[in-house]
Amino acid sequence: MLLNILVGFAIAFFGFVLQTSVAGVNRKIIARLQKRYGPKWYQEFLDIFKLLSKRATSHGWIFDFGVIMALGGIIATAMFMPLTNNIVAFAGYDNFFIFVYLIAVGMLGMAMSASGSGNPYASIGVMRALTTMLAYEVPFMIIVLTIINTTGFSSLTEIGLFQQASGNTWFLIALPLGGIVGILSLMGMLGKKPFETYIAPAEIASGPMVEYGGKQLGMLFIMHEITVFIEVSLFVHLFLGGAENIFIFLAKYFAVYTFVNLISNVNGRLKIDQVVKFYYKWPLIMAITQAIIAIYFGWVVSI
Amino acid sequence: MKSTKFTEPRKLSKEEVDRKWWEIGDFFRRNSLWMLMYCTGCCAIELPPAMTSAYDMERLGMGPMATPRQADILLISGYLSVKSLRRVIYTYEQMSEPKYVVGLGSCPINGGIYHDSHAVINQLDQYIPVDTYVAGCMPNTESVMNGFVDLMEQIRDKTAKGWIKYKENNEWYKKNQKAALGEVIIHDEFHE
Amino acid sequence: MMNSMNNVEFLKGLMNQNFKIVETDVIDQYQVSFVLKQADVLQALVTLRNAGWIQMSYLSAVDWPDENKIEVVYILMNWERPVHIQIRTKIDRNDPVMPTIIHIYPGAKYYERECHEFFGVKFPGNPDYQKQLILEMWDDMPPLRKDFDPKAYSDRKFTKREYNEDYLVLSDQNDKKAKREARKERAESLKGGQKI
Amino acid sequence: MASIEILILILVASSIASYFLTKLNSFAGSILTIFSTMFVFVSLAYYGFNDTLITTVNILPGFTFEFTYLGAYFAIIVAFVYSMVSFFHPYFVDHYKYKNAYNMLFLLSLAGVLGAFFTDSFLQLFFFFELIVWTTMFLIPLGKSKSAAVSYFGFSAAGSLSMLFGIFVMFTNVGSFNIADGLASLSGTKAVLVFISFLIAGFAKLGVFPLHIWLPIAHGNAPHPFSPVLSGALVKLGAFVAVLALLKVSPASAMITAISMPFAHYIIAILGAVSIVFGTLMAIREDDAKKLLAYSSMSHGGYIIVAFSLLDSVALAGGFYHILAHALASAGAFMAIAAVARQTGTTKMSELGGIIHKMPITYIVYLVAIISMAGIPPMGGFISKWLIFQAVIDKGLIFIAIAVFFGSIGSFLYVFRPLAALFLGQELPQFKKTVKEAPILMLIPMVIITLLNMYTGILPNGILGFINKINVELGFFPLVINNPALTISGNNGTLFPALIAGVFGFGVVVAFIIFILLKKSRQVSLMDTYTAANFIHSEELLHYSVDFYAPLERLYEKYTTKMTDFYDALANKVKELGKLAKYLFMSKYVEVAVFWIVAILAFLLWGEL
Repeated sequence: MLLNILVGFAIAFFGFVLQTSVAGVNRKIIARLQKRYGPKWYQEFLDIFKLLSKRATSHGWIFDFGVIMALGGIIATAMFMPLTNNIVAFAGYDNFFIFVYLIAVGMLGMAMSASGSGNPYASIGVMRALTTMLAYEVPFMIIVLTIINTTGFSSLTEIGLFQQASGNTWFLIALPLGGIVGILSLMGMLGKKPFETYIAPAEIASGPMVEYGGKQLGMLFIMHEITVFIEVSLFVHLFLGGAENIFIFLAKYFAVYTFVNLISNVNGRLKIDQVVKFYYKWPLIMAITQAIIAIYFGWVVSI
Repeated sequence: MKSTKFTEPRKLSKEEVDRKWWEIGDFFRRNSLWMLMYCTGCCAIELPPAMTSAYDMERLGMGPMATPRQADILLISGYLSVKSLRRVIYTYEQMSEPKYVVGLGSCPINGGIYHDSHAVINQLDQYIPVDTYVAGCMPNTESVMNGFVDLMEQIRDKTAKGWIKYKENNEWYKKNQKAALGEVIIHDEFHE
Repeated sequence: MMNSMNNVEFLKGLMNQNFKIVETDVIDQYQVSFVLKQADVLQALVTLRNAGWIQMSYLSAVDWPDENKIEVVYILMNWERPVHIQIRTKIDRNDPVMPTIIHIYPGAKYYERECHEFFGVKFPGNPDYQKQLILEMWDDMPPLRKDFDPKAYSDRKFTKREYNEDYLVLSDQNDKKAKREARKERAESLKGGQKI
Repeated sequence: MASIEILILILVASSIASYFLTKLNSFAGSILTIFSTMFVFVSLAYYGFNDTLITTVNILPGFTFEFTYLGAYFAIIVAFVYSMVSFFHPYFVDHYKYKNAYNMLFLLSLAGVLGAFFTDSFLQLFFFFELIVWTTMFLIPLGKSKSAAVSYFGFSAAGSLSMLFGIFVMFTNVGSFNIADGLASLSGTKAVLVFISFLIAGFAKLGVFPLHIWLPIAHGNAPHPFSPVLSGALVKLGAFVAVLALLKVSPASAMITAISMPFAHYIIAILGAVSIVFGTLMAIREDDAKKLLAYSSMSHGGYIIVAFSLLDSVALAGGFYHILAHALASAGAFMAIAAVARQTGTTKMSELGGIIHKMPITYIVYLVAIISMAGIPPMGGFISKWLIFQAVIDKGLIFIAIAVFFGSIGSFLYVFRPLAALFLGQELPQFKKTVKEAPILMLIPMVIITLLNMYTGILPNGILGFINKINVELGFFPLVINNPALTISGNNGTLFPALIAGVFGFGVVVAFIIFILLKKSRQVSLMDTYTAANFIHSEELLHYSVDFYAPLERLYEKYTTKMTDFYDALANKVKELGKLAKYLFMSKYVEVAVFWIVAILAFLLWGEL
């Protein structure tokens, strides 16, 4: 059991390193897209370690406790995440719902800490983050319901293996409407434009993060990187057929994150009620259509 | 000949360990400078070219930030009226340490074209410590970039010590602020 | 336009009929200025408000140190008849007191405070005309009076940077008066909306 | 050795004793309440888990009792909530006008609950039901509003009458009042009638759409210590009746093959789903913390109904576990709010702020309760929601899944609101001096409930083992639990709650180490926040607690009054009918009334004579 925990921690740490590097490379890609030179690929590491080295301000024990709870919850979630079919810390327990709900502990910790700072901008940001979550989660869960219902497993490795066993029929292709919903929901989860309403630096001064500086902000950055790792890996395992080995995982991971990032960089920002209306219109309709087609009629695209 | 015998490694004192850590921290700090831009003056117009594809500030690891808590640099672009000086001081005190101040243009240096105005202060470093000035009315973008590189070198050479000076000579700064502003923090019907 | 000229005529008729106008100045077809006695001002504002000039655009003052007067200016706007009206009245500079108009135009509350802050005009009747509005913790004479010397104030209040003599470029202070004269002349020449 | 009869008699006796004792000394009376409820709970739990409760009747004439695991499970939960809440009595009863009656009625209603869960005959069930309704009806108006009791009584009476109707229909069909035999041998349209009428009773008691109107009114206005009982314990009576109807009656209805569910049960599940969505949306826009929790009770009632109507052993176990988890979570949350209300005198979120600085333990209690309520691990709510999700996904119920997921995410929104508005933020000046942490006797039950919330989330297998007995008793498969390994197997996956909790603990430890190793932060006050460099000196201006979810609320606030409007219109119609009756019968002329009575009698006896 101790070994498993160490493996899990290694996965969480690997996720942090991976996502931080990928994010740095993506900053470079976006810079090239905008005809700029762009920062160093390890810029994100510099940012995080700089923040950790600064002397922060604290607004009382709940402010600190929330940050610890947020980072702890996210590390715990990442520890369950399978990387490939074989590299998984707790085989058999990488249940989909653990990711969705254990991530929520981290989110709750962050929301609590942000509200505990007493800044109204932070509360507005938290409100918007929770509202966005209410928006993107329902269509996403319907698609995941379809996937679990089709495969009969809720374990991520099993879902990945199922897709590999059926001749690499990824659910992105097998459930085409569902794949689109998955990408849209992933953008909402990652807080990418046009759904980055809850960060909105020019409008509500970066929302929940408004009062953080120094080590608390650094820890929240680490938390954010691991969260992105979890969400993108979820997508890889659910829709892209998991990974047989670590290189396939890296390739898929990089492709998904870069694709989403590229889309987001040509978009503006929606208002929060527009976000809710958007997700409860087309993605939800598509998700329900896909679910009815796949579950009740059994029509799944196969190559 | 040197002794090959195992010598006890010299025990580093706490100050030395701290200094080592501080140097490592300085490496990160100078490569990732986040700015809070106080753009009340005309010099702010030089920042868009500095940030976008013409000069691309991001390749130095610099970027704009939303709040003083997250920022490392307080960038004062242009003249400061008495009213905005209060806010600048308040903002500066909210920033997390270490923190640096960069003054753009001639107004923070000596008042510039507003040197005889009743509403504009003349010399910013009387009220908060300034690490780098970029002269010019307005300074062109190259000099703005040059100013930032200067600041990085100062951080490397450990001469960017404005925030320590502010802590050590706090009384002197407070006295100057009081002389120019009366009170820094005001409490009236618009500030309840 | 016929209509707009009619507006000016209508306005002139209205004012001349009710008040003793010291001076009327039709700047152009959209701007008219009346100089009134201090005692008539409130009545004139009431009349104009009833006639449709419902918007109080601005309230300010002009300092005339040579005449020892301060001229209070009210600028009104009517959205039906597009004419800006300036109601001007000169009051004593040593003790400038003007009754408040917040009962006629409630929005004037803040203009009166500003006017008091910058020119020292008192507005009895406005409950908080003495409170600070724009200048925070001001400790000198009202700064827009002509005899206020901003340079002296700045020198006294804000520390100056010390330079070596060699670097200093001293501007000719005497130039300023000539410049001011020239500016005045130019302003005169621009009156009426067209360059002569 | 404990007999149900003895326990009920003890409760009745101590209720009478506490009536007089409270008259002499309210503190002593309340202590008696604590002891008697604790005694009842302990003996129930001990003998109930060991199957050694005695059901023979020696003293009470005409009563018969039967031990079922189902009844025992409900009775233990309810008695637990009662015994925990009774710790609040010493601090609250003095505020009420009839404090002796308060203690007496409290104990009497517990006696009613015990009887209802252990009886084997429907007539007795009805009797105990009425006992509970009448006792609680007099308890509720001791709080803020008298009209709350009216609406509570109205819906409860409708439910009771509907149940009575069902009982009589069943009696004409089967010829027996026995619960087990009676329901099982029902058939044909009579079964449908009984099904519907029992469900109306269950819905009215559980506060499920469309019979939910009384819930926020009664919960919000009930005395502060009674709200946890209402929400955590008494609404579960409705779940009990719903279980009887949904699982024991099999009305003739078409099978929907795609989802392998009877049509009738699917309709009920849809009603449960509507209740989840409706309760969530209403809770999001509520300003009173107690009413917010009341709407959340409605939403959780919807979960319970959905779980029972799926006719799936995993969902069934999830439903039963949800009853426990929600009882604990909602009791914890309501008790925390009650503690705050006692110290500050209000439950409106817009009037409160920064209570955490003075009441940190209450805050932790509330935090753990809402984590469980939102279904986040490692608390009990996660286990039950996971089990329900398993069944919903396995059956492929898309539309119910929308509601279930929506309610689950929506619950983050509404439970976070009291946390932010009431506990966090700037400490308002009016509470700076007066507020302090709740007294120790109030903290004891709150801490116990908090620990249990965690226990149910980390080590659920002991309780799930008991639930398995209920599953078997009701004719379903037991849930697959692996006891030494502490895992639970659902339809499509395995859950290891202890591992999740352990890993979470590990993560928090890692984060804590990172935190403690880094440079110490500078402490600043909550007024020293980023305000775009503006100087703000008063706490209210910085505390954001009014209209928290305004942009979201704006999307649906037009539709929120539809149901209340409907019931208002119905109430008006009933009033008019009453006026007509009054006009006919209560007029000055006795002859007119006699004429109508004779006429109606003649009409009723038309065919008989």
